[in-house]
Amino acid sequence: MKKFINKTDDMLVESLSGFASAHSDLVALNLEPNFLTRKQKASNKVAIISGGGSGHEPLHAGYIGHGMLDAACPGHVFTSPTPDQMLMAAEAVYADKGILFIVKNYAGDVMNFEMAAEMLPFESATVLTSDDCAVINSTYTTGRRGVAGTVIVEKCVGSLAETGADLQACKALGEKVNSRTASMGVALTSCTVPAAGRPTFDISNNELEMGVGIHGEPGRRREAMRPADAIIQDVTNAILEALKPSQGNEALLLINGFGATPLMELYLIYNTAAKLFNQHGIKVVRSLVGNYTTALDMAGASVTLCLLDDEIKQHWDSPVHTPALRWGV
Amino acid sequence: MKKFINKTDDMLVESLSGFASAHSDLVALNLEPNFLTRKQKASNKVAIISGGGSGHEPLHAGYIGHGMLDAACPGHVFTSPTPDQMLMAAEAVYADKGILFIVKNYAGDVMNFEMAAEMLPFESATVLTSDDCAVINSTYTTGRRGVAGTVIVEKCVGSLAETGADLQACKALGEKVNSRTASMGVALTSCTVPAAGRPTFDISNNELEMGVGIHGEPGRRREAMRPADAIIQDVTNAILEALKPSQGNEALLLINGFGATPLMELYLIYNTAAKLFNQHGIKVVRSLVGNYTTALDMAGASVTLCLLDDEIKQHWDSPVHTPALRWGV
Amino acid sequence: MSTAFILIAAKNIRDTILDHESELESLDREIGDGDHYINMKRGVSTIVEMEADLAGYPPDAVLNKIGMKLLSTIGGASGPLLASFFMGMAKVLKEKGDESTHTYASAFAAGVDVIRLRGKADLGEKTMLDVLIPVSRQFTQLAADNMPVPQICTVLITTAEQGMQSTRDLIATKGRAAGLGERAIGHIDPGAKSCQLMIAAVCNLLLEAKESLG
Amino acid sequence: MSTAFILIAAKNIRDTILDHESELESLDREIGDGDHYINMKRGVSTIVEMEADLAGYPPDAVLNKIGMKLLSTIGGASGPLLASFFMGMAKVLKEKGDESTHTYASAFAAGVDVIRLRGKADLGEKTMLDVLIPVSRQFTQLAADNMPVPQICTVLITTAEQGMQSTRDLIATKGRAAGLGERAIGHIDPGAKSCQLMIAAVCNLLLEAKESLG
Ligand SMILES: Nc1ncnc2c1ncn2[C@@H]1O[C@H](COP(=O)(O)OP(=O)(O)O)[C@@H](O)[C@H]1O
Ligand SMILES: Nc1ncnc2c1ncn2[C@@H]1O[C@H](COP(=O)(O)OP(=O)(O)O)[C@@H](O)[C@H]1O
Ligand SMILES: [Mg+2]
Ligand SMILES: [Mg+2]
Ligand SMILES: [Mg+2]
Ligand SMILES: [Mg+2]
Repeated sequence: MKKFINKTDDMLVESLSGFASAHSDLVALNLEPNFLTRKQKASNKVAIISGGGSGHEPLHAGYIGHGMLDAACPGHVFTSPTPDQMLMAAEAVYADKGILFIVKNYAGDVMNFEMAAEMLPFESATVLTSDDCAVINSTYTTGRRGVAGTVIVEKCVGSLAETGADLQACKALGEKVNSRTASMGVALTSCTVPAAGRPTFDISNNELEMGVGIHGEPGRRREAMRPADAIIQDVTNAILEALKPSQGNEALLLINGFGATPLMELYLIYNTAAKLFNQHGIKVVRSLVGNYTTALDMAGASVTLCLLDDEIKQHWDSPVHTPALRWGV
Repeated sequence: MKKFINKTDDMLVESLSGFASAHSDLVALNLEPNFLTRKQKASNKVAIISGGGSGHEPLHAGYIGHGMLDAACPGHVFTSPTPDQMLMAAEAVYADKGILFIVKNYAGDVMNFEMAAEMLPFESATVLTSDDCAVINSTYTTGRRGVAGTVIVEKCVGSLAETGADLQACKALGEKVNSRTASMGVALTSCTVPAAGRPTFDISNNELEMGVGIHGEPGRRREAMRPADAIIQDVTNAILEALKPSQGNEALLLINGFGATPLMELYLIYNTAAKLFNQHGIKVVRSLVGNYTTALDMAGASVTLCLLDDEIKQHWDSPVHTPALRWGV
Repeated sequence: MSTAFILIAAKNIRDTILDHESELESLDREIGDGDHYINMKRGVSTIVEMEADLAGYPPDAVLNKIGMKLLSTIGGASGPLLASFFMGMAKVLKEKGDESTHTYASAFAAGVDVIRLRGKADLGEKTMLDVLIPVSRQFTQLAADNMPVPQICTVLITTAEQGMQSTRDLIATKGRAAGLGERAIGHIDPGAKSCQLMIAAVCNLLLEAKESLG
Repeated sequence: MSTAFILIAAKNIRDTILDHESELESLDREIGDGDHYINMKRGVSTIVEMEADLAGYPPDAVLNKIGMKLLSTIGGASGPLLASFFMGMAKVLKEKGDESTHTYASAFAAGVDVIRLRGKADLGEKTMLDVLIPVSRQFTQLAADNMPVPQICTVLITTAEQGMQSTRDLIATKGRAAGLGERAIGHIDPGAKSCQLMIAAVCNLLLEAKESLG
């Protein structure tokens, strides 16, 4: 394992400190328990809090700011944060209209946020994101995992909250966006959890993991390396199967890098994915290409399609001012 | 080599097509010869054109748009573009006030842009960027290489050009920014040029390349892997030696990922670098952390410091609207 | 079971977990995300560091404090579950107000029930419950039979081991491995392994000490 | 040297470059950026593909078109330099209007001079010029001595080889290796290698063909 770190135990705090200092105009950092909030506390709105294991940067702290999150609770690498973080963060950003937690659907995250919600002295609601369609819904699963589509949920819900909408409306929009969003990822290499010091999984030089999770969880299958077009065709097919869009549906296409895949390849993937969706009658009218929900140093990428309607489009387009997403301001 | 590609020969065009289609609101792509321009041609301003080998994305095409470049000419991977590209791009974006080429200081880029400038039917000037202080200026060198500091030059010059400033003023600002900017990079792994199919250099699991170039060119020395603080101390010292800043100097600190280094590590580097510069009396008042000038899939990062004055600060802060840098709009 | 015993047991648990670093790490890398060992290590080490703060309290308060601390140190799926377990145990101990083997058996069962509720999971889903539920049932039965503590311990060590081994051939339907389908087969669940280790650590300590629960 | 000969030579050059893929690639990986082989391949392949378009033109026009084409296909440092070389040669051929060995020698020298100007480089800087300058000097001398073409070719093959080898022990002061200082020592310059290969390809063809330049 070669990484820019000092001690694995200090890595998270050092990285959070760097983040907070690089973006000191936008965010403030609290340590022990660890959470980040907007620099300027918002007033009279639903406070949106997300969080999860670290290693997915810029998720979630990178999305703190006007039009998106009020706070984020980073856990250790790939480990869900603990309820004390959520409680303190909620205390810091509560703005008289309740707390909305946006939580990726993993047992650990769900339970920790659930316990926080139970202890919370404020009204709260939770949106679980579960856009990863690699996990086929069946009797064998507790449901799908939350992956890159979470960014779209956070953006739209954040936008709605800014208008003064109430907790239930925010939750409803989050669930709508989540239900219209599907993602699937492909890994070319494993990630390496710093504290573990070695790759999470072994993968040979001519294999790929189809449907990999953002923690390196195994996906649908291990298979032989193929040309990008063939790989992406399987990915877009899985997404189409999950979403069953109708002809002429407008969509947002997000090509997300897992951390070690260069932009040049991500744009190549975009090119293929956009063409394939287009062949299925989908109009890609919004795009996002880059590292938005990473898996440490994994080489790989995911494709996310979100079926737009006027409401979602409006909230996607509205101004946002965060370290990792910014427009209109 | 595992990459998301179909055929290495098609990779560049497929990636450019994806880029142009993902950002069709901002840029337009011409193929054969390959160049990209703003979607909306600007009028009555110096047209800023940059370019260079591909593989450094988002440099340069990612910086096309209001407040930055008018056009970019992408060469093959790590290979400078050819004069016909610059000539056609200039023709497309010429806006009555001359053409300014921003060129990274590599023999190939310099010569190709020079030949284009000689053939150009318009008035033109060139700013050579040479911020890489890994290459110690001595009788042995033709000068330093242009690396991530190029982004800062492009941002500031682009801003000035937007005000209607003339060619010489734009060139002068570019040269000023360049002279106040120094960078140094560290590689933990090599990059792999797709057409070559294997890593440009061999590096063992406990080594790093100090002062590496953005094409994988050897740097100052190969050395044993060390904690991040120790590595970054050498880097910041080299930068301080190159810039010799005075106490209290305000600065922009850019931590640039080479393509395969996660944001979590880049922020950790930021944390260390900012502290070290601060200890030398430098006030870091502007920051940029992310993949801005990459080296394909290289794991590694560079630190860039730009000594600000009021003029540079103003042009850095001014609105910019490009695929890869956006604020104020 | 005195507070002093709990504190010694905490050390034993920590040592056992640390001794099984590579095994726990591998298991979670195979069908999870690779952090289970680190999560457990963080939790059990913190408890041992709390020793001085816990020493003055009765067992139920100690277990409750351990639960609270685990809740804010482990994280992940195992954090809230193990925390719930200790808090659930503490509640029964406090209510019953005695320290008989029966009380410990029902406290253990209550702890397991909180895990079931929190995790919405049951036997056969390839989780820590495949160790905890059989152990709890066995414990309740043997306590009802008034079997002496050392014998109970010997049986529970085996029950835990069998439960842990049983996860190998299961398809996971809860937790991070739930997405894997058939691919989870052949791998032991990391949480089941660490629970088996912790149970063995405590039982072995009791066997050595020949100390009774009552 | 007829247009027909130039077109055959272009094929020979392409084949030679393609035959040395791994060597050229390695050299530029060692002290450059690894693209020199690909750049050269792109250039020489395109020229061969142009065959039909070139066939009807006199040698000077053909060389000029080759130069123009290389300029827009090779890129990098070698592109404008090699392009300049052919355009420089073409200019002299056109001016002199004859195809004597002397004319070719001075055309070659003119081509090399354009490279020097364009690259602001000279002998001993670890570039292609360490092959081209000695070859050009030798060629001029031998042409002045009226040595027959086959003998000239034999000598030039050796001169090019020596020039190429000489770059091994040089510190680079131009081009991408210029930043390396001492670390460039021990590596042959890729541009020098490809120039040596191209010169050898043409000379060998002339030797085989026993065809005179004049
Ligand atoms: N719903 C659940 N009920 C019971 N145990 C569970 C549940 N979900 C996960 N677990 C247990 O948690 C273990 C994983 O813990 P850990 O790796 O620390 O957390 P995470 O899965 O969040 O990375 C699993 O091996 C399993 O035994
Ligand atoms: N200034 C120069 N003068 C002469 N030759 C040069 C000069 N700069 C570079 N070269 C030659 O170009 C070769 C490199 O070509 P190539 O790899 O195709 O381009 P790049 O260096 O741009 O990647 C070097 O090996 C050297 O022979
Ligand atoms: Mg985890
Ligand atoms: Mg090159
Ligand atoms: Mg885990
Ligand atoms: Mg090269």
